[in-house]
Amino acid sequence: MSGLSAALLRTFALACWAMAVWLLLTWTVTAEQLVVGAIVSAAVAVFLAPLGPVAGPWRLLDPRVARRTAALAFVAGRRAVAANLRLARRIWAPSRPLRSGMVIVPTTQRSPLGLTVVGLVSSLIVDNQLVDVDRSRGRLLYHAVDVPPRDPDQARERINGPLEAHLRQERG
Amino acid sequence: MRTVYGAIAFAEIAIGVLLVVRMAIGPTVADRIVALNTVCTQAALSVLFYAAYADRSIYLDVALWFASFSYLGSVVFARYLERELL
Amino acid sequence: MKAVIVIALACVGLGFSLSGAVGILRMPDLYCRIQCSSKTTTMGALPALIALVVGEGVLSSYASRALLTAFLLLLLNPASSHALARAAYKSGVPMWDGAVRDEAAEARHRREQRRRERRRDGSGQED
Amino acid sequence: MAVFWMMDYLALALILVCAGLVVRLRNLNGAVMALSGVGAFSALLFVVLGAPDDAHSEIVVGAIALPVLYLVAIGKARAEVHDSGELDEQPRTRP
Repeated sequence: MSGLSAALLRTFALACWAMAVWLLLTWTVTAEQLVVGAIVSAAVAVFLAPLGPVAGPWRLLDPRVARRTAALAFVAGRRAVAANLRLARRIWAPSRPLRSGMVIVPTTQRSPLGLTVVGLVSSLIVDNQLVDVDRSRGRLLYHAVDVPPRDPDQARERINGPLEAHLRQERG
Repeated sequence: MRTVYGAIAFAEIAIGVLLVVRMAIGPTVADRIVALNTVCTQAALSVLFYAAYADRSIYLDVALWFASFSYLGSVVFARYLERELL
Repeated sequence: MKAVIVIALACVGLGFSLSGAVGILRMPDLYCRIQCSSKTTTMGALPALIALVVGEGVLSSYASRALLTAFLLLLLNPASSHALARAAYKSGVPMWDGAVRDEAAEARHRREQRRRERRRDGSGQED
Repeated sequence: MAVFWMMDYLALALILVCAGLVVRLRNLNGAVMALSGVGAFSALLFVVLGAPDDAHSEIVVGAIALPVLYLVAIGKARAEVHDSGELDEQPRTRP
């Protein structure tokens, strides 16, 4: 019984996301559009529900989760702007030393969601680009434009530490 | 205001000239894929602004297709580079 | 007033897009070029999209498509550049001569050395 | 109207440059990437000329599907070439 209700909840969460995408795509609020959108998103949700667990949109209503997501977005945005300015200066002035290289950085995340968020967000911050992942040992291989010092803790502090500080609390 | 949109659209796609140069001289295939991916991003932005210039909101869908299919294309080409496509 | 904000934001976006393209032209090796390609996405596309939203109003269909495009670019472009960098690294595209260090190659080298030593020790014990 | 003509000619010039690259590049995979560039720029040209539906199909077919088919064909053509050397040698049979 609980399996059935969990599957229904998962389908409903997917239907909510699909409905949001439908609204953004059509951007017309008439009764026909809403009914067709509901039918289409329900069908999409039924077909996609067996693929895996889904976090519903109501997770963002939880103030703890919302605060941590906002903090993560804020930290990532600030670091992205700073790193962008650094990289732009490095592009326009080629005399600046370009110390690029591959760095192995430890991570505390093990779940697929945590690894994905860390990889995507730290690749958005343009000083470093995720190249490879070792999931079992929790190592990330980065290509960094400005290579951090050889100590793994300092490298982690420079590349993905500030992001994981918010993620770890979210995982509880 | 519409002229501003048109100028922005033209400037976004004029950046593509530099990327075509990289596509011509890129030593490896991966360089060309990078240039192609960036061309698709610039084309998506240019189409968005061109839609605002021409005042036709039907053009906006093409930008979404550019954004999503540049991802698909570069992933498929990357799989080819890894020799896992065949 | 709105036109000024639109022009300012679009100039920021265009400037970063231009510097990303120049970086793709000038950077010495493939991995740095991939970094510049991500850069045009984050700082080049987002201000331009915000400019479109400001110019056309938050509740227009332009704003919804701009939101979807920003979502797609932010979500998919790091993934595609990761796939590209991984494919290039696995198929052996070299870094440039001035690259400082390659810890993955060092780890691979250490592993090879350990295996060779173990094999030598094993053969020595057999004798 | 000026913006229309400028974007028209710029997209046309970029298509021509990419098409020239397809012909001139020695590297086969690089030529396929330039072909994909032709598809992307011609989709942009279709949008400028006012045919977004053609632009959709051009993105899917011209920028992704056709280059991938070319890549598969190039990979298969390269995989099966072997030189048997002597003329009277027994030809190698495929597995």
